[in-house]
Amino acid sequence: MSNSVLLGIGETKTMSATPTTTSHAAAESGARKGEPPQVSFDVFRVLRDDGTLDPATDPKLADEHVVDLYRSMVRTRVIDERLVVLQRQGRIGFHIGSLGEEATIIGSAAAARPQDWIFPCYREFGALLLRGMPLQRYVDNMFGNANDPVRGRQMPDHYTGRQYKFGSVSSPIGTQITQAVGFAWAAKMKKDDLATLTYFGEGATSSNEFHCGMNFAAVFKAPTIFLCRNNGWAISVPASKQSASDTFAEKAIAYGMRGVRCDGNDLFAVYATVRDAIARAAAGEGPTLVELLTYRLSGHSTSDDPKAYRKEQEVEGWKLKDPVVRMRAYLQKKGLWSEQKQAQVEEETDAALKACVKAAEETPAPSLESMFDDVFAEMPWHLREQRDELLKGPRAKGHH
Amino acid sequence: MSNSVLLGIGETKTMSATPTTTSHAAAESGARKGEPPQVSFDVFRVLRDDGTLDPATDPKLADEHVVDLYRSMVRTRVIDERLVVLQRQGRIGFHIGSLGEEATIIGSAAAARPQDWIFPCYREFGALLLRGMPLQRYVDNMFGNANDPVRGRQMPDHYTGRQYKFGSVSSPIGTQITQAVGFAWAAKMKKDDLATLTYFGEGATSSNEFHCGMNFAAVFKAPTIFLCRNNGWAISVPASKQSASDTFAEKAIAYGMRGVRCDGNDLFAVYATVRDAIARAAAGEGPTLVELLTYRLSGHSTSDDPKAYRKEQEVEGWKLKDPVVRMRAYLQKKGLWSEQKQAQVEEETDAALKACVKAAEETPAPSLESMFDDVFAEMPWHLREQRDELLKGPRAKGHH
Amino acid sequence: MPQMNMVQAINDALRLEMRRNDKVVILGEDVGKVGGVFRVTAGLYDEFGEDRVIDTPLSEGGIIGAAIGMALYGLVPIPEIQFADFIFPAYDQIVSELAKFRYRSGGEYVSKLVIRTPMGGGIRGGHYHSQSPESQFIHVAGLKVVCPTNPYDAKGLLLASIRDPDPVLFFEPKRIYRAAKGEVPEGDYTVPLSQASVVRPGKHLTVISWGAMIYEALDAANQAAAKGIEAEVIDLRTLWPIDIDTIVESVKKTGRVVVVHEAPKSCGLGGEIIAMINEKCFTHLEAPPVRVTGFDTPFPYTLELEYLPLAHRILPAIVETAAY
Amino acid sequence: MPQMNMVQAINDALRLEMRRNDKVVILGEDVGKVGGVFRVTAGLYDEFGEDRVIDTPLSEGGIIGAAIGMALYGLVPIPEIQFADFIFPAYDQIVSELAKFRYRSGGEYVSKLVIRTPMGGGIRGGHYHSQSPESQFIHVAGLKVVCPTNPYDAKGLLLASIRDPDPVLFFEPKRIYRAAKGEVPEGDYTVPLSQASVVRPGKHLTVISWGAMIYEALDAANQAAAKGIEAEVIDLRTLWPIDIDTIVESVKKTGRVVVVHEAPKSCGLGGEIIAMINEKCFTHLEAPPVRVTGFDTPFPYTLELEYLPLAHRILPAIVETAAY
Ligand SMILES: Cc1ncc(C[n+]2csc(CCOP(=O)(O)OP(=O)(O)O)c2C)c(N)n1
Ligand SMILES: Cc1ncc(C[n+]2csc(CCOP(=O)(O)OP(=O)(O)O)c2C)c(N)n1
Ligand SMILES: [Mg+2]
Ligand SMILES: [Mg+2]
Repeated sequence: MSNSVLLGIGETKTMSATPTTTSHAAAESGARKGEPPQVSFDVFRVLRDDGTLDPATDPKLADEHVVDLYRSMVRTRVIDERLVVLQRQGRIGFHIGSLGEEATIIGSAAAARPQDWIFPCYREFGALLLRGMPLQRYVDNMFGNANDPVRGRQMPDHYTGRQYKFGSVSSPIGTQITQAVGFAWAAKMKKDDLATLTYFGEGATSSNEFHCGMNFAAVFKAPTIFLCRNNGWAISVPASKQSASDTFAEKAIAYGMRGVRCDGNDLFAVYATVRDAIARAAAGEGPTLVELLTYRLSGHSTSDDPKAYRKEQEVEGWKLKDPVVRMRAYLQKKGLWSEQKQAQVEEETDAALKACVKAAEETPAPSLESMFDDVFAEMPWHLREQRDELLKGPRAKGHH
Repeated sequence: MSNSVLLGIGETKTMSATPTTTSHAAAESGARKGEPPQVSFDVFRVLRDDGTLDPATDPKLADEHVVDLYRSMVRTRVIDERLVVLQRQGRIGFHIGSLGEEATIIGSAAAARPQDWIFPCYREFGALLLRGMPLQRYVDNMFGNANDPVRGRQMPDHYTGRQYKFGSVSSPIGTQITQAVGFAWAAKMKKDDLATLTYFGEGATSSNEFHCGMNFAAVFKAPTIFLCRNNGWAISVPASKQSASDTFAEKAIAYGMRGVRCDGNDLFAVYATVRDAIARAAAGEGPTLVELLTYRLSGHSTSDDPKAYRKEQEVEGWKLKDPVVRMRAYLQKKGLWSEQKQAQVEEETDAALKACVKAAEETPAPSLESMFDDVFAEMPWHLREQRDELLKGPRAKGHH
Repeated sequence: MPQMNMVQAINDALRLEMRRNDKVVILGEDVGKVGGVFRVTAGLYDEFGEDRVIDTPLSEGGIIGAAIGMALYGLVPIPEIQFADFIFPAYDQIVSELAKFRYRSGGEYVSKLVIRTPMGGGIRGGHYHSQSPESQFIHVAGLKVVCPTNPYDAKGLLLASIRDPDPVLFFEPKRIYRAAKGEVPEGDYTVPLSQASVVRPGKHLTVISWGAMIYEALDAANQAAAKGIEAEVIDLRTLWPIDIDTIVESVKKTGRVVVVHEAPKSCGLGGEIIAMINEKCFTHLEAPPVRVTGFDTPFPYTLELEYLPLAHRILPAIVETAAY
Repeated sequence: MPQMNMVQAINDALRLEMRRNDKVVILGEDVGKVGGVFRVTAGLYDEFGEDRVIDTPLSEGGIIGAAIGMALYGLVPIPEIQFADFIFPAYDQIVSELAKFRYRSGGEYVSKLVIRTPMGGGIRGGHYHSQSPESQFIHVAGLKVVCPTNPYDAKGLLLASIRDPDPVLFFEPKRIYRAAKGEVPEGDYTVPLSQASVVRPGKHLTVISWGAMIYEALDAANQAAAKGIEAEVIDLRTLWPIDIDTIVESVKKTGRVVVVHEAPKSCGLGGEIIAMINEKCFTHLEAPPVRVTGFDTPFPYTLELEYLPLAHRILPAIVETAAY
């Protein structure tokens, strides 16, 4: 990827892959299988620099809805900031958040219909909360305690939320992508009207899984929306070294899939793009790859210090495009928001989080026995033996 | 892939991926890293239907050279046909050949410079022989005898030819692709002027390896030529079900790589395309993906009966485009070839092969001890023990 | 009862379950129109259509990744990997995802599927059409591993595998795909998982094996009988979770053990079985447990009959262990 | 002699060999500019430039596949896999290609490289930043597997691994990356592969282990000594090919064995070691060999100290085995 201009400086050229076709299954004549894939290198935008919406692209959301989504973005940010502090204090082991990427996550999850399923990467706790997961359960996951939905088995931010139609986070990059495709494909077979949304970073486009998932989705027209959060970095590796292509959206061409680019720091643009992609998928028009241009304002995770590999100047440039700041300016201009409301939602979130943290810290660790559950549906003899041996033996120092 | 028209019916539209760029490493301004990738959906041709060469694209090979290459094509075909018979007779266990794809293999290997290395798939014995491997060694490989360069350890057609700058065939699809990239990249680091050619079928474009190899080659500008023999089928799966893209060449766009399509049954076109791609790579302009449009006239291998999944009609259509027949017509028209010469090369090949087969059949199987060599550079204790135990024990029934 | 070979019995099981349960789908390379390179899925495409018997692109990672997603949705996918040797492009999905789904999601998600794949040597397949990678999956918690040795078991174990709540790797010994024949009941029945079968009773020594090597073990046992050694032969049938009771009971009786498997010796399941026997019935051992296995080399082509642990190699192990 | 921790010692070895041999190149995710997520390659990018210390795209398959190609060309690549848990997208290249190159090409081609990767638990990494997959590689013929436990060995074994003619997996126990400190000679030296080290002599019992668990084994052995049990502790250092002589010699002396490893028990290297001991010195065994290992579950987060085979679990095994 080349690094040339600031996001938002007018981009106009589009391209659609509509070559004529030469094929070779000569005797099987016939027309093209479907519409040619369309890939746009325009960056789709709604929220303009002057804080108004482009009427041509405005998804026309009700004001209340917009305010709600903004609240979600703020909540996500406050939680992020507070969790970093908790990690620094040694009270949680790890956090990986979405600072600067809130619009990509809230905008897309908001555009999903209730029946659509989300296959997360690891920065999407905001989407999980938007879907209705109680904050307490999320915090329990951060502490890995007995109430953690994953029973303290995985690292913090490896949440799950089946009842919220939200998948199970795992660390290996990209594995959720093919799974999201299989899930959507199965639904299509069963003629169920649902799509899947799967999130991943631009680094993940280099993974085996991206390739397999894109290809299967396109061949079998699985209703999956591929949400590539291009946040500029894969830990210390810049997007420009991840791929020699000019954009990540154009990777769709290789698969005969529709691809679009979207300002990921513009909640309206994300919403409209994803809503449109879902509508197409639902209409049987197949999957879409969405490149969401955004920026990771924080380190990769609490384990990372980005100063070692990127310039403060670059970060400062992107702070001017902060999606939360942009939304707030828009809402204030429209008279839908105030300092006071801002303070209120921040305080409320902080208070709620504090209470959850307190409760989480008071909750015991998962039981020893639970370590042996759920490997199989029924516990086989060897696990029963290992469990019993552990239970009758001494405890580790520092045992929870 | 859509299946619309017979190969060769005029295709004209081209496309180059030259979008403007939007990027996001905002603070790092700067120009594009290189030239935009160019992908042509034209099918590059030289040899016209009337048996003459298109002067605009003619690579201008000396007549003798052309005759020589044609001889290679014929030899390849004769060997192919005879090996199938040997397999039917139960004298060899397996054969996987290149019937109908001779121009893709001979044309490309001929275009390689002496210093270039070939990373084969499994249909490229013609290239190995062209590179100077004695026929006897190839036949020894088919019999897995003591003189087999791979010491009878692999199936037939899993040859190797290091001194001919020719890689080691293995069965897993696609693994040679990333290796070819690493090899070329290493040479580039060492400022050695060489390129690698790697062969694979269109089915292999779905493999993890294709994705990894294409991406690394493009990012690191490794001088690798990706030769995709699009022969219409991956065993029983048609190219149209392998990918939803219109061509395989356009997959290059996803990687910011140059991609071209070429009539794979036209030796001149293959030669010119590959020669050009090598020249670009050598000039530091990076890798090229070449889609060679061809057709597998035989079954996938001797284990396969294509009647179960494809129509004779389709095969008949492609026989009209037989690369050997087309070359012969061209040469005869130019007065460079005759019935007599044809009979001679066929007979010579047949005779040479018969002699090699006889010698191969008379050669014993590899020694029992040899089974334990080459696992490591020096044999560790556990292999010495296993070897000695085997040697002192009884022989298997049917032992070679 | 009809006579069937392994291929027919597996095909029969697939057909039966697909008729019974419309959630069952098959996907893989060449499984559809042509019915698989070994014809195991023959006729299913015609009966159930391309939505349930799916020819996929050439991508094991895609096949398994998508199948896991389908299973999360509630289907019961039966992906086929054309040869077990080609399962490795999907290894990450299997060991990192499939095996851990129930555990890592606190029981919320289950990815229930059955991966079918032909394994083992004996068809002159060389390095890449002959391997037996079972231990590379058993080591990973969360997977069940099954390997039938005859048509009756093949059908019954496959039906049990499909209905079992956990992911199963179903390894089919291709050497005996057509050679192993037997009576197979029409209609529905299952052979329970994790139950080994004593295919030959004996009192002097226990031979433990699975897959195609069972016939070699039996052959060697019969030859040993001529020398007065009565070997008990155990067909594991399910490799994991293993039927420890049947093993321990036999070893307690015989005190002598020979384990036979095609896979390379080091870190194969054979070593694990011996370690378990040490843990469970050490004091009953009257001779050192012995392994007769594939060698620690890649699988060779020309010398495959010397590589495989066939009867001629098992017999001396039996005789020596019995005489120890 | 300078004091170093494991990270520094490995870094020192890499720097030394890169200065000595311009064929050595490093590649991987985040290994360049930032010097690796554990800082093992810190400073090398600055010294050797981006052509020899290469930040790659996020693709383990690409890293290993390309590294194999580089090695065929004659370079000596040292790819880093960020965590051993993420090696599986490259598993096919490692087991199907890297391991078999010399063999399958009749000795024509050799792909000599060293894969470095942090392994094991102890950093609260949960399922995917804690695993110890050594047996999944040992089972595959053609790979050497090394695992150092202290800075001196780390440097010497890494230098030996780089110069060894065969491909090596070099597993670095990350729990002790910084905790294990010691004197490390400046300049060149090697610690030979396939030689275990007796890190504590003893006569009553043999404890065999590797990686971070060596310190736990020693801790337990010291506690046992207070009870009058003198355990000999063997640090394998090279896991494969294993130093069978040191093991057998010790077991012949003690007659009692405890194997300790972090990886899950079933089909781990521990089982293989016990099977080998059975084969080599059965008659010397005075008690059933015992394993203290990770459990057959995915690696847990909160309960990781209960999952790991730490001293508190090793001690009872020593005491019981000694008393058997
Ligand atoms: C298979 C695999 N390799 C390496 C890692 C280590 N790792 C975790 S996140 C990450 C970078 C991801 O970058 P990107 O896909 O752009 O997502 P982002 O973190 O920027 O959202 C890496 C290398 C991993 N988790 N899985
Ligand atoms: C990883 C892997 N999966 C499956 C196979 C079995 N297989 C061998 S060749 C082949 C089809 C290859 O098709 P294509 O890439 O188009 O090459 P072609 O044979 O047509 O030249 C398949 C599926 C394999 N060898 N390796
Ligand atoms: Mg990123
Ligand atoms: Mg093909």
